[in-house]
Amino acid sequence: MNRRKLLSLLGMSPALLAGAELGAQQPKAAKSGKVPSAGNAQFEALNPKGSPPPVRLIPMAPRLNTIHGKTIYLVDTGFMSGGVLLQQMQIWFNKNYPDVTVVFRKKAGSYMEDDPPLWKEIKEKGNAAIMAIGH
Amino acid sequence: MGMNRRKLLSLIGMSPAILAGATAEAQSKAKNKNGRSGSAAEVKLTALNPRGIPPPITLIPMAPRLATLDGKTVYLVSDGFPGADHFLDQIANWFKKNMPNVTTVYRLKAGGFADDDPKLNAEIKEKGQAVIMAIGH
Amino acid sequence: MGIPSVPLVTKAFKDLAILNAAKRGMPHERIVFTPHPVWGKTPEELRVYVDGPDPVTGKPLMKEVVDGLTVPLSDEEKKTGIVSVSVGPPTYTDTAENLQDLYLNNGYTDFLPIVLPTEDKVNAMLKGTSHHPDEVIGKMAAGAYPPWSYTVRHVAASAVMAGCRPEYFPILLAIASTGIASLFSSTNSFAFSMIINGPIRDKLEFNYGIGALGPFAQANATIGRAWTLMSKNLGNGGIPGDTYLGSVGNNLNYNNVVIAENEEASPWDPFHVQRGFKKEENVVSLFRGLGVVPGQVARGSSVNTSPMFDAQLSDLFSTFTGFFGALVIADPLVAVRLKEQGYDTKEKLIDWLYKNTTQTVKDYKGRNYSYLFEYPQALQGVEPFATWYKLPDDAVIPHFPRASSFNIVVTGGQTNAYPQAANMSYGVSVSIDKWM
Amino acid sequence: MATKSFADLAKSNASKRGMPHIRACFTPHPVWGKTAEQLMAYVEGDDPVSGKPLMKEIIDGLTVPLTAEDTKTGMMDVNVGPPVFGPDTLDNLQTHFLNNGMTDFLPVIIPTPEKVDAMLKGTSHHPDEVIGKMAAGAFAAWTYTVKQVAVNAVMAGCEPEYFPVVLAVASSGMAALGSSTTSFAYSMVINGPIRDKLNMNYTIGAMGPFAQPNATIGRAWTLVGKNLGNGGIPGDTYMGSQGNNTNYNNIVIAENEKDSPWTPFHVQKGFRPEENVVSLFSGEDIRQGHGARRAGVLENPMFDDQISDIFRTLTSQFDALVICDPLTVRRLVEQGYDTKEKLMEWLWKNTQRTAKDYRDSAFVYTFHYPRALRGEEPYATWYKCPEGTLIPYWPKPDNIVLVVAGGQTNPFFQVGNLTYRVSVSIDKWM
Repeated sequence: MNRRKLLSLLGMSPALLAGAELGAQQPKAAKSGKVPSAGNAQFEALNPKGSPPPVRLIPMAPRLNTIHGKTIYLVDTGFMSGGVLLQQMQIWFNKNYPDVTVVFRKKAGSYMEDDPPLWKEIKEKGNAAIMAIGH
Repeated sequence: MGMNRRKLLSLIGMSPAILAGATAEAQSKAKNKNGRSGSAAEVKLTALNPRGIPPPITLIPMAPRLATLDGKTVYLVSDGFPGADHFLDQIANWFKKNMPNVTTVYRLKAGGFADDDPKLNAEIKEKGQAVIMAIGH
Repeated sequence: MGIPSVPLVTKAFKDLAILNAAKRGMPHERIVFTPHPVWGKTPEELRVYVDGPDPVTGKPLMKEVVDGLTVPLSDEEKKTGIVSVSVGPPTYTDTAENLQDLYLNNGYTDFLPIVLPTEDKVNAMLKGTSHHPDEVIGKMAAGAYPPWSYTVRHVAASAVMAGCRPEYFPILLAIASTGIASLFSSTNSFAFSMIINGPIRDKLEFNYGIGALGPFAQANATIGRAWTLMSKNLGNGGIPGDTYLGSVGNNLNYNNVVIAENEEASPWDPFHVQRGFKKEENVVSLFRGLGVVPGQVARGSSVNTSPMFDAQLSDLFSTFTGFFGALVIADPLVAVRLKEQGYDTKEKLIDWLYKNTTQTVKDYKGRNYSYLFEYPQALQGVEPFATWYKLPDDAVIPHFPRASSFNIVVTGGQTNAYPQAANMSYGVSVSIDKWM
Repeated sequence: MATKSFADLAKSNASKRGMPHIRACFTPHPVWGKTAEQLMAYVEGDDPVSGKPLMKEIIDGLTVPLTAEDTKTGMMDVNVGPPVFGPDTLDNLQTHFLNNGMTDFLPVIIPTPEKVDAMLKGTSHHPDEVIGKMAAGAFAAWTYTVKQVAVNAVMAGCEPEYFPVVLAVASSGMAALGSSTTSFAYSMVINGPIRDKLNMNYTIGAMGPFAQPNATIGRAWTLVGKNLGNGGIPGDTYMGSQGNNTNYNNIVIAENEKDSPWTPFHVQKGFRPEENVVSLFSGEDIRQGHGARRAGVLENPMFDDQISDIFRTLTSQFDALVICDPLTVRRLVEQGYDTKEKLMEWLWKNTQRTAKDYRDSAFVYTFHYPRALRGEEPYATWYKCPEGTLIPYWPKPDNIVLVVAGGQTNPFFQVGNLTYRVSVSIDKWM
């Protein structure tokens, strides 16, 4: 699903009515037309949805004009073989961007936990970060 | 499961007089709901009874009873469930103590507990006059 | 048999015993009850049972036994002839609300809201098949009872109630035609499952991706549910104490584990092709057993970076009873990984699992099921039980009697490489196309 | 950089956290189990979602200047549609609820104002009282009122008398249909006089579709999870690879206190016997005890042995919920376990395995190992001791919960690899 569809799904774009329906469940043609005799009585029904919190937008950090001469942190969140993938990326950088310094770090704690000391180190010594997430 | 026999039989539509519709008494906490308000809710619908077609039941007359057990041979038959043999031993002991001239014969029915055992049935018909069969767990 | 006899039944089966006798033609059979259970009691404890009262009537047990054999028959007890069984009026008319309560109280539902089977709705459902509404299509007994029969229209009523769309109807007719009920009566609490194969999976938008076994698609949800409603209404199943005796019950009876195979992402032949159907045929295959278990619980199931799913599945199956089969429910990621391990066909994996999932004869004999159901077969020379029961205690034997105890189906959304497994046996495969 | 299966999730999570235009890129899935050579091919290959070379996307992602959209700040409301649908026919409303992901794809009772008002009479709490927060994933918790819970209770088929139980469950904020690539199972145990007041079934077929309160209260938890916690959206807030069939009803267990010689579960948790309590569990699955080995002699089965044998197949990441038929309990009492605590103690002590098996078992590497590194016991010791050492499955006997339910037709038991989470008073919500 493209981003616009996904955002509308979440009700993020104010213009679109969301109701959180998914593309995969394409709205089937409402069974209009032949309506059973006793069934044409009209009813109202309440929306069962809860109240989602408003979203505080976070501006993205300004980009680098180039990665040459920069230091890039490769952060492994600890999922199985994630580190092996990033090591291959390190080899790629060494081959294709020899003047880019690559630092490999494993994030502490399980994959949902924060790691403030690591973020602090990246802010001080790094210019950019690539984080691997998944299975 | 405190239903008496009459209520149970009506449950499965056996007694012609009582219309059963397999209303399981235990489940039917007949809730009187028609008191609910709401104008559109008064619309009446007709819906089909979803039940299939139960087979008619052929009544089997019970075998005539014995005038007395004295001098008779009573077969004690287990369907094989664990503990049935021990239980029937106690029944045999009771007869030995209280009705000494009743002969008891213990037999384990062949096959799984739902299988028939024609060989045993034939033997009982030939040599026995009554049967006590243990079923359950 | 023509010989006066008295059934001695443990108290828990009171209603069942009376109803069963009645259904078989002897509504006034003289049944004597004992305390429950007998299993596990010492001879002394059972002596107390015999000397004590019948827990239902309160009268001395042995007096009832002797009277049962000697007190002359009443007229009722001599009656012959045929008694028809009534199931109530053909239709009910009331407000929607009252009909929901009536269907619930009459035991026609699974106690969840239904779509009321009005004439219009049933006729719309009947358009889902070319078969005539009055065609009698099967017989069903939810256990060792005289079976009920039913028509296409009867199946349509339960299909409407479950929330099915008319396009789903051929699948329900196929299931109903097998006469297999999803609420089978036993003191065990059985679970059932169905595998759907063929192009119909996409035509009806079955979910075989993320959440394949969960409540995420109308076809999966309503077709599984309909099987339970059919078992109640067409086979008279699911009446606690009468035609359902599962002591603890099984939560899977709500939906009956509907599995649409993810044929596109699977590296192997689809399940129905293994059973001799052509790939483009639409087929439903039914299973019966105890439940579904996730694979993460197997030993060695996470750490090493190259997971050995064959060893994990074998470890998982060693906790199953061999009385039922072993159905592998593999996520496509697991199937692809197994193929990389060398299992390029389902048959190869089945062969390995059969040979490598073993137990000692001592363990085998210690399992309840083998004594109750397989030991009698051993005595009659049925293999492999006859051989197994002759082997010494420390001999090692397969955990499952035959390779055909194993089956494999692929489903899931590939978000993680986890297998699931069901302690279930294959029953039958039925063409859906025949019922279009 | 996420693996392909998480494409939708990554974008929607970032949006919910405030960065809708984050420059995420994707590798093929899975990474787990692939060799170094295979992963190098991932790096040198294309992003399977965009079709462009992966490394080019990464470098562009770090260097291509931001757009105005990328730097926006401020708050953005999330819209969930109008408060009322219709007026329309019952059939069209049923289709609308289904197509907008508001159901479990089974028929619902249409929540008309009359029906919702009738449900609200089941509690003394004010309809607009906000009673909880719930997040299916690990973020963006939604809030909800008594009235919003009532709408879902009506849809599930609940009677007004059941409403306090549904409110108690909803107030816990614990989502059924929680999001993880593992397909979780959930269960609720209900104690107190309310079981009989509502005609709950705790005898024959206790866990099956045989009573309205058992069926509809369990189902309501799934609808609450979907509508009030925004859960159950495959690919977004539900990632369970294969799904769990128990999510339809969430394993509702009313304890059979009448036929049990042991203390009821809620009393073990400090509630008075006459209080009405619902206790919530989550974990992997529930299975039957038929596969147990050491069954003892058939005449008198050793159920302590059998339960311990089934425990052997569970993962330590989740605890054990054992459901015993009263006949099984009677046999266990004959074996000497006259209290639940005695059996919990024996089971905890006698269900052991090697440290190696523990470290190999699922999730332990992901969830226990980090805690071991921080020195948290018993995980630190379990990770230090030699591989062959025998260790218990769980930290203490309390990780084993015993509940009695069943109709005594046969001495059976079932075991759930489910962890006790919380108990909530139902009386509070009357």
